Amino acid sequence: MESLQNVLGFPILSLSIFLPTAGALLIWLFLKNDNAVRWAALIVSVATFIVTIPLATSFDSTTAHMQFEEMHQWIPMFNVHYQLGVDGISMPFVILTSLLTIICIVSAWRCIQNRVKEYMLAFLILETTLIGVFCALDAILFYFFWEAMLIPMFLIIGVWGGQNRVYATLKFFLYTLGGSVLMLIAVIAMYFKTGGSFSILAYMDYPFDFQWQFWAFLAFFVAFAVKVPMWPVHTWLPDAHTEAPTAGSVILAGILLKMGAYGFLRFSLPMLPDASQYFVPLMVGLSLIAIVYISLVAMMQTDLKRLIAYSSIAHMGFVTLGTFMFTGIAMEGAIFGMISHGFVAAALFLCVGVLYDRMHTREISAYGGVANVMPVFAVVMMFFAMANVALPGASSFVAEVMVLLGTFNPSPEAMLYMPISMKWVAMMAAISVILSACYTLWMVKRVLMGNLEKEEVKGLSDMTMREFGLFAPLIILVVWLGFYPLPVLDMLHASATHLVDQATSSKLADAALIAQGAAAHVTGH
Amino acid sequence: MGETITTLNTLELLAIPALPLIAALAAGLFGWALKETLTHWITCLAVIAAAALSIDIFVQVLDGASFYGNFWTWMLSDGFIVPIGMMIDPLTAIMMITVTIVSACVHIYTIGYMHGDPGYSRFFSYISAFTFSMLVLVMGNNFFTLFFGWEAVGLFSYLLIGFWFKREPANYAALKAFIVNRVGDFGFLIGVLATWYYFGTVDYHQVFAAVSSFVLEGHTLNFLGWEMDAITFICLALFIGAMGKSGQVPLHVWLPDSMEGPTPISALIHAATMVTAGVFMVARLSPMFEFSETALAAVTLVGALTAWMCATIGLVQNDIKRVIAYSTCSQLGYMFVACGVSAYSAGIFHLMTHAYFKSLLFLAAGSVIHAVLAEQDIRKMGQLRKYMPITYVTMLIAALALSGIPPFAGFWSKDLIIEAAMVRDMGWVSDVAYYALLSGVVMTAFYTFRMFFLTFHNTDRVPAETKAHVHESPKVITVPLMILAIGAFGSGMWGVYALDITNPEVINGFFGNALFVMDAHNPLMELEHEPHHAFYLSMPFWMAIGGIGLAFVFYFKESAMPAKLASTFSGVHAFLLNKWYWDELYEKIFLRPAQCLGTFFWQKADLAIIDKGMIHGGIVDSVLAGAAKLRRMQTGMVYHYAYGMVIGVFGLLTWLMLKA
Amino acid sequence: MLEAGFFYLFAAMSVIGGMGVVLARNTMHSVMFLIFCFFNTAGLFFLLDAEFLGIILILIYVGAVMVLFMFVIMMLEVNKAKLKEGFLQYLPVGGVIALILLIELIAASSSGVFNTETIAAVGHFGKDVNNTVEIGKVLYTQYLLGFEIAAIILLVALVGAIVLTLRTRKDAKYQNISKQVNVRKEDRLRKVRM
Amino acid sequence: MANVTFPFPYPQHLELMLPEIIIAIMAMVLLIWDLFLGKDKKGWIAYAAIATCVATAFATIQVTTGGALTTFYGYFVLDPFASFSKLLMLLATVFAVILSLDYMKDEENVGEYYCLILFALLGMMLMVSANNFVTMYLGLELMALSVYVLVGYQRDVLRSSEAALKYFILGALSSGMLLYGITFLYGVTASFGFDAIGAGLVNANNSAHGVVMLGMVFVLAGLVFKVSIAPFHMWTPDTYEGAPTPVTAFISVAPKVAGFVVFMRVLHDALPAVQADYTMILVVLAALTIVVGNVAAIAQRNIKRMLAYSTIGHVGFVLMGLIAANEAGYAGSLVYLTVYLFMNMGVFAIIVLMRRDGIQGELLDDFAGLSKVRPGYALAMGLLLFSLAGIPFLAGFWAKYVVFMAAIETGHLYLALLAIVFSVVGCFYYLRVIKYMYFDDVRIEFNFIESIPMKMTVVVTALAVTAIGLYPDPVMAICKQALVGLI
Amino acid sequence: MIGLSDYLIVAACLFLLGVIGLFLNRKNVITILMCIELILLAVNINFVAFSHYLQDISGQIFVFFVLTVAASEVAVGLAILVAFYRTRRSIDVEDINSLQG
Repeated sequence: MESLQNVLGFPILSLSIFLPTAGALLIWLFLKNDNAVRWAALIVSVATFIVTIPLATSFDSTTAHMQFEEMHQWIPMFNVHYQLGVDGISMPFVILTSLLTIICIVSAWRCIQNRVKEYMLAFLILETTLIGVFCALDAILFYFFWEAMLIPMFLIIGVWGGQNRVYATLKFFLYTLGGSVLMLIAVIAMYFKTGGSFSILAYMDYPFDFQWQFWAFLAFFVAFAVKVPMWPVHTWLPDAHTEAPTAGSVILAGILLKMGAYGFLRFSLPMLPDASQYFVPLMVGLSLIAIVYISLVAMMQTDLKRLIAYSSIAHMGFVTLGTFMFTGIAMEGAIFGMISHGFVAAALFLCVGVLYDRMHTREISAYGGVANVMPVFAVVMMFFAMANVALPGASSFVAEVMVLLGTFNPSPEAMLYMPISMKWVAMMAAISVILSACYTLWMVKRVLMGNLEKEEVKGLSDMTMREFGLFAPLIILVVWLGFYPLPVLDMLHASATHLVDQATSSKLADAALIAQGAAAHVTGH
Repeated sequence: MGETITTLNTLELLAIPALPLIAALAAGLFGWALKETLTHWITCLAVIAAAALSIDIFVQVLDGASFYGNFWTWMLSDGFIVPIGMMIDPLTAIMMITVTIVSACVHIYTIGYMHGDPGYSRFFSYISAFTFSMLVLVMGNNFFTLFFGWEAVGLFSYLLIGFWFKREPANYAALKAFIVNRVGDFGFLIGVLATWYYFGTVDYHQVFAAVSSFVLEGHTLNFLGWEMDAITFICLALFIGAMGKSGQVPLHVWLPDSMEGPTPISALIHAATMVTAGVFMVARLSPMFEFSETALAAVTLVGALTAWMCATIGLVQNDIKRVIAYSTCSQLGYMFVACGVSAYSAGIFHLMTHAYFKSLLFLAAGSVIHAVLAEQDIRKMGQLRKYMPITYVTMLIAALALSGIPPFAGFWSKDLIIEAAMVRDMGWVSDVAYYALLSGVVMTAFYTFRMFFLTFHNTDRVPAETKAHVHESPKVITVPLMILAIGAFGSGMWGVYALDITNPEVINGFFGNALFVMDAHNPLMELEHEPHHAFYLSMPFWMAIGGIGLAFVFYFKESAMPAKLASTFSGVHAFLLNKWYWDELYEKIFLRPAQCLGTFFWQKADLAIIDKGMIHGGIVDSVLAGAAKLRRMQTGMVYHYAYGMVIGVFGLLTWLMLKA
Repeated sequence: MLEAGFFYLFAAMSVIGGMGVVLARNTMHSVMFLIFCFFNTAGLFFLLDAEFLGIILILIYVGAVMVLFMFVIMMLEVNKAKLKEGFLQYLPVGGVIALILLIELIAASSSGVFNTETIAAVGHFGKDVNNTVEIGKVLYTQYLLGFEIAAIILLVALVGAIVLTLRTRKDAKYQNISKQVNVRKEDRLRKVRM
Repeated sequence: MANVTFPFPYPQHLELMLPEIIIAIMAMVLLIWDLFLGKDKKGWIAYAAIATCVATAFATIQVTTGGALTTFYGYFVLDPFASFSKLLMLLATVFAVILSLDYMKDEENVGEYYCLILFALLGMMLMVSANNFVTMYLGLELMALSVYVLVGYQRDVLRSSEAALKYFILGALSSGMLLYGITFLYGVTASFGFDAIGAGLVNANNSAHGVVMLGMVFVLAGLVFKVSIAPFHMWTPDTYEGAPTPVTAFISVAPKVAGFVVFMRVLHDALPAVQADYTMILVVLAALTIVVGNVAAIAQRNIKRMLAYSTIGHVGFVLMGLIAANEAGYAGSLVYLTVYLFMNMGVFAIIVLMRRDGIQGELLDDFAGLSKVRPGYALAMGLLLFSLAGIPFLAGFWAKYVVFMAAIETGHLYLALLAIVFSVVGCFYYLRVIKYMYFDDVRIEFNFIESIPMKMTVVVTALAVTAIGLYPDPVMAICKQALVGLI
Repeated sequence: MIGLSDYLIVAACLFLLGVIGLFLNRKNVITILMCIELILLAVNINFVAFSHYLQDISGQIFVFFVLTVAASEVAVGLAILVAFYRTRRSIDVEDINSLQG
C-alpha cells in the first residue's frame, strides 16, 4: 500500500507525539510550584490537542492510504524505521487521546495533592506513548510505544492509586507485558519471513502461508486479548481500574483498552486474513462471553469502579465481535464503538471520581440518595448511565446497532469456520440490551436514588464548575455523535472498507505461488 | 430512499414534536432559574400548541393530505442507511391527536397536582420530553425512528416512575419498568435487525412494498431446530417488543408497579400513550403481520390471555390505581386481540377511546388521592361523592365507558373487537380469544364498579384526621377531567359516526392504506355483511350490565359477601391478590439465577478459578515455589555448589557421550 | 620392563596418596599423603623426560607450598577433624557420579587417538638433550608474555596475601613506612624551651 | 623438541600492548606511591587509577587499527574486538573506582585496593587479547586472583571473607576443569592457539570425537563459571552479597565482559568444528540460566543478591547471542554487555550512595519512599531498573531485542520464547524495587553520601540508558564494527 | 608397553579424587585446597604426558605456568582462609554458611 505524502508538509504526527514529552521535560526542569505545574501541564495538553486537530480537518476521507506520513531511518542495522502515518482507523484515536489527556489533567486539578509534578509528567509521557502507538507504521516502533506505555501507567496506578494499588499495578504490568512479549517474537519472526522488513504495510502485502498465519495470529492474539481485555485474561482490568486514580481509569478505559482492539485491526486482520477467518469462532465465542458473562459479573459488583470496569469489558466484547465480522458496517461500528466507549466510560469513571473525591469510598453501599444533595451530578451521571445502556441518541447506540447489524449479516468469509449461524450470535449479543440496563441502572438506583439516610452522603456538595466543565465536552460529544455520527463514520469509511477487503481476501493463493517460487520476487518492500 | 411526498406543511409537522422538546429542554435546563409559573406556562403552552397543530394536521389528513419524507441522515455505512423522517397518514394523525390532547390535559392537570413539589420543573420537563418522544414514535417513517421514540418513551417512563426517587418502591418500580421494557426492546431490536437483513432497508414504505414478494420467495430460518418463515420470525420478534411496551403477559409485570409514579404519569404514560405504542406498532406494521398467520395467532393469544388474566387480578386489588392499571393491561389485551384478528382499525379505535376514558379514570383517581392525602387504598375511602361531585361524575362517565355501556366511548370500540374475534375464523385461537374477552367484560365491569362504589359510595371509611381535608380539587384539576370526560363520552360515537373509523373497506375507509388487511382475514368485512344489530342484542353489553349488577349487589346490598367469598375461595383469592405470583416466579427463574450466576462467574470463575487458580495458583505460585526451591538449593555450603558444578559437567558429558 | 614397573609403582602410589588426601581424618596426614603423591608424580614426570618439572614439583611444591599448608594448619590448630554424616549421605550419589565420570574419562583417554598404535611411545632422549635448557629456550622467547604475566600473578599473590593477613595490631611494633617517609623536621626535632 | 635459534628476534610491535603496559606500570607505581601517602590522601591513588584508565582508553583507541595485529610472537592479538571490550572494561573500572572512593575510605590498605583493581583489569585485558589458551589462562588467573582478594577485602567482615573463600574454592575448581579440558584439546591438536586448535579439530580423526567432547565440556565448564551460567552460577549470589559493593559492581560487569569475549573467541576460533554439539549444550545452559536467574531473584530480600540473580538472568540472554553464533548474534551479545554495563553500574552506584553503617541500602525495604526524599535518585534508579527489565524507550529493551533477533534468525525460536516469557517473570523483582521506591512511605532515615563523582555516575548511566534506548543505532553499529577480528 | 593412555588414566584417577574430595569432604577448607592441588596435579600429568608423546615442549611450559599459578593460588587461598578464620574462628566447611539463599 503506497501512502500519501504529508499534505501539511510538516511533521504533524511527530509534533503531536513529542510535544507532550517536550513539555514534560520543560516542566520537570523549570517548574517547582504545584499550581504552575498544573497550568503548564494543561497548556501542554491543550496545545497537543490543538496540534492534532489539523489531522481531522486536513484528513482526506476518500482514501484508505496512510496520511501525514513521516519516515526516517532509525536503526538501519535492523531496517527499523521511524515511520508514522494515520488512516481513518487510527486518526480518531489520536484525537481521542489528546482530548482525554486534557480531561485527565483537569480532573486531577484538586484531587491530586501530593506529587503533582510527577503526576502531570506521567500523564504527558503517557500521552506520547499512546499517540505513538496509534501513529506507528513500523512494527518495532509500534511495540516500542506499546510497551513504553506501561511505565507511566504503572506509576500512575501505583503511586496515586487506592488501597490495593500495588497488587493491581503489578498485575496490570505483568499481565500486559506477558501478553505483549509474544507479539515481539511474532514481529521478529515476520521480519525474517518477509526478508528483512518491519514495515506494517509490507506485512500487510506479504503472502504468509497458513501455518504462519496461524501461529502469528495466536501470538498477536495473546498480546491484544490481554489489552482489550478478553475473557479469560481480563482479570487485571477490574483490579487496575479499581485502584487507579480517576484519571488513570479514564485513560485506561478511554484509550488503553482500545489499543488491543486497534491491534487486531492493524495487525491481525490485514496481515493474517486467513488465520483471522479461521479464528472467527474463537473470537466470537470470547466476545459473547464478554458480553453475557461479564455483564452478569458486572451486575453483582459492590464497588463502583469495578462495576464500570466490567461494563467496559462487556462493551469491548462488542468491539471485538464487530471486528471479526469482516463487513464494513460491523467494522465501522466496532471502531465507532471504541470512540464512543472512550467518552462514555471515561465520563463514568469521572463520575465515580467526583463521588470518590468527596466520600473516599467506592463501595456502592456507602452511597444512596446522592441525587438529593447533588442534583446536577445526578443528571450528568444519569445521562452517561443511559449512554452506557446504549439508548438511541447516544453515540454508543450507533455503535451497538452497527455491530449487531454487521453480526446479523456477516461477510461469507467470517462464516467459513463458524459452526452456527451468526444470527444466533447477534441475538446472544443483543442480550446486552437487557443486561447493560440491569447493571447500569441498578447501580444508578443504589447510588443516586433513595432517601438520604447516610450522614456522610448528607454532607456532599454538588459538582463545581470545574468538574462540570469536564463533563460538558463529553456530553456534547456523546449526543453529537449519537445523532450525527456521519463525520466520524465518513472518516472511517474508506479505511474500514479497505480493511474489510484485506481481511476477506485470502493470501494463501499468493503464498502457494511463493512456495512454488513462481513469484519469488514478491517479497514486500 | 423514498422520495418526499408532501401535501402538508413540513414546518408545521416539525413543530409538533419540536415544541414539547424545546419546552422540555427549557424546563429541564433552566428550571432552576424559571419560576414555577413560568415553567408550567412554557410547557403547557407548547403542548397545547402541539395539540392544536395536531388537530390541524388531522383535519388536513381527513381531507386526504399526507406526508412522507426524510430530514436527516442518522447513520450511514455500506448499504446501510438510517434516515430520520416522518410519515403522516390517518393512523399517525389519529395517534397524534390522541397523544397531544391527553398530554395537554395532563399538563394542565399537573399544575394543580404537583403544585409545591420540589421537582416541579423537572416533572414538566419530563412529561414534555415524553410527549416529544411519543410523537417521534408515531410520526417516524422507519424502524429506527420508531425505535428511537420507543426507547425514549421507555427512558422517560423510567424517569417518571422513579420521579420520587426518595421512595424506595418507586425506584424499584422504575428499574423494573425499564428492564422489562428492555426485554421487549431486545426482541424489537432483533426484529429490526432481521428486517434489515432480509429487506435491506428499514424504511416503512420500502419494506411494506417488498413484503409480498418476499413472502412468495419463501425465506425461512431455523430457530432452535424449528423451521420458520422469516416473516414470522420478524413479526414475532417485533411483537416481543410490543409486549414489553404494552404490558402483555408475560411482560406485564412492570405496568401495575409503575403506579408508584405520580398520578399524571399514570394517566399519560401508563394509560393513554406509551403503553399503546405496542398496539400502534402492530397496526403500523400490519402489512408485515398480515403475512404471518403464526404471528397473528400469537398476537391474538397473548392479547386474550392478558385481557383475561389481568381482569382476574383486577378483581381483588385494593389500591385504586392498581385496579386501573390492571384494567389497562387488560384493555391493551383487547387491542392486541383486535390486531391479532386483523381488525386493526378496531384496535386503534379502542386505543383512542381507551386513551380518553382511561386517562380520565386515572386523573380522577388522582383527584381522589389528592383529596384524601395520598391515600390509595380504596378500603379507606367511601362516600366521597359528597365532597367531590365533579370528580364523581367524571369518574362515573369513565367507569361506564370502560365497562362498555352504551353510548359511552368504550362500548363502541370494545364491542367491535369482541365481535371481530367472534367472526374471525382462526381455528381454536379465535374461539379462545372470544370467550376470554367475553368473560373479561364481566370482570371489567365488576372491578371498575367495585372500585367506584367503594370510593364514592358504600360506607365512609375515611380516617377522621384526613376527613377535614377532603374537598373537591381545584380548577386546574377538574377542567382537564371535564375535557377528558367529553372524550370519554363522545369519542366512540365520533369515531363510528363521524370518522367511519371502522369501515372495513380499507382503501375507502378512514385509514385508507395506512393499514393493510388481507381480504381473507378481514373480520370487519364480515361484520359489515351481517346486519347491524341493536346494542341490546349484543352479548358483551349484557355481560357488562351483569358485572355492574354484581358489583352493586356486593358493595351496596350484601356487604358481607365479598369477605365471605374471599374466605371460601381463599386459595383463589390469594392467587389473584398476589397477581398470579408472576413477580415471585420471575424472581425465582430470572432474578435469582442471574444473581447467582453473576456471583458464580465473579467469585468462582473469575476470582477463584482464573485469578486464584490459574494466575495465582498456576503461574504465580509455581514461580514463587520455584523461587523458594531455588533459594533452598542455594544452601550456602560450598560443597553443594561444587556438587552442582560437577553434576553439570557430568550431565553434559554423559549426554554428549550417550548421543555419540 | 623396568620402566613399566616404575610406572605402575609411581602410578599406584600417587593414586593411593590421592586417596589418602581425601580420606585421612587428620588434616596433617592429608598433607603428608599429598606430599607422598607429589613425590610419586615427580617420578612419573621423570619417566616422561620432564626432569625439570619433576624437580621443581618437589622443590617448589613439597619444599615451599606444602610447608605453607602445614604452617597454616598448625597456626589454625585444625589438625583434628571428624568425619561427618554428610560424607556417607552423599557418598552413594557422589560415588556413582564419580564412577561414571571415571569410566567416561578412561574411555575417552584410551580411545583410538591415544592408544599405542596411533601415538607410539617415543624413546627417551639422550644425555645431549637437556630438558631444562629446552624449556628455558622457549620460555624466555616464545612464551615471554606468559612468563611476564606469571610474574605479575606472583606479585598479585604477594600483595593479596599481605593485604588479607597483615594486621596492624595496636600493641605490635611495626614500621609505618608512609609515616617514616612523611616525617617532617618539626616532628622529630622538638625544641624544648628551657 | 623446540628448536630455537638465538638470538631470538625481539618481539615486534610491542606498542600494541601499550594499554596493558600502561596499566601494569601504573599499578606498580601506585603500589609504591601508596607507601608515601598519608592516610588522608589515599584518595589520590583512586584518581590516579581513573587517570590511568582514561589514558589507557586513549591508548587503546590509538593503537587500534581496522584489522587484527599480533605481537609477542603471536601470543597477543589486538583487534577491534579486543579493543572494544577493553574500552568497556576500562569504563567499568572507572565506574568501580568512583564507587569505591567513599566506600573504601575507612578501610586499611586502600592503595593496594586500587592497584588490585588495576591488576584485575590488566588480567582481563590480557584475556580479551588472548588468541591462545596460555595467555588466556594466565590473564584469567591474574584477574581471578586479584578479584578473590578484592572480594575478601573487608577482612574484618565475615561475609566478605566468606564470599572470597567460596569464590576462591569454586574458582579454583573451575580453572582446574578448564585446564583439564585444555589438556585434551592440546592432546588432540598439539597446540594452544585458538586458530590452530580450530584447524586441528576440523582435521581430527573421527575416533577423537569422544576426547574432543571431553575437552570441550571441561573448557566450557571453566568458561561458563566465570560468566555465571547455571549450574555453574552458585557462587554468584554469595559472592555478590559478601563482597564490598563497589567490588560487586566491578565483578558484575568487567569479568563478564572479559569472560564473554574469551568465550566468543574460543567458540568461534577454537571450536567451530563442534558447533552443533556446543550449540546444543549452550541452548540447554542458556535456558536453565534464564529460568534460574529470573525465578530465584524473586525470592530475594537483599538487593545485591537480587542483582546477582538478575545478572545470571541477563547472562542467559547474552548467551543467546553466542548460540546464534553469527555476526548478529555476537554483535547482539556485545550490545547487551554494553547496555548492561551502564544499567548495572548505575544501580550499584545508587546502592553505594545509600550506604550507611555498612549495610544500609542492601535490603529491598531500604528503598522504601526513596522517591519522596530523593526524587532524582529514584528517577534514575527507576529508569535503570525498567531498563534492566527490558521495557522500551530504555536501552535494556534493545539489548534483549538484538539477541532475540539473532536467536530467532538462527532458528532458536523456542529458546527465544522461553527467554521472553521469563523476562516477564524477571520484571517482577525489578518492579518490586520500584514499588518500594515510589509506592511506599519512608521507613528509615536516608543518609546519602554526597559525592559529586558518584552523582555524575548516576546521571551518566541513567542518561546513557535513556539515550541508547531512544537511539540505539550508534551502539549497535559500533558493536557490529567491533566484530572485526573475531569474524 | 606403557602408552599415553596409561598416564591419562592415572591423571583421570587423581582428577576425580580431587573432585570427589572437593564435594564429599566434610572436614575443613584446607582439605579442599589440597583437593584442588590434586586436580592441578592431574592436569600437569596430562600436559607432561601429552608433551612427551606429541614431542612438543609447549605442554611442559604450560605446566610450568600452572605450577606458578597454583603456588600463587595457594598463597592467596590460605590468606583468605586465615582472614576467614580470624572472624569466624573455624574453618569447618559446614561453618561457611552465613551467606545463603
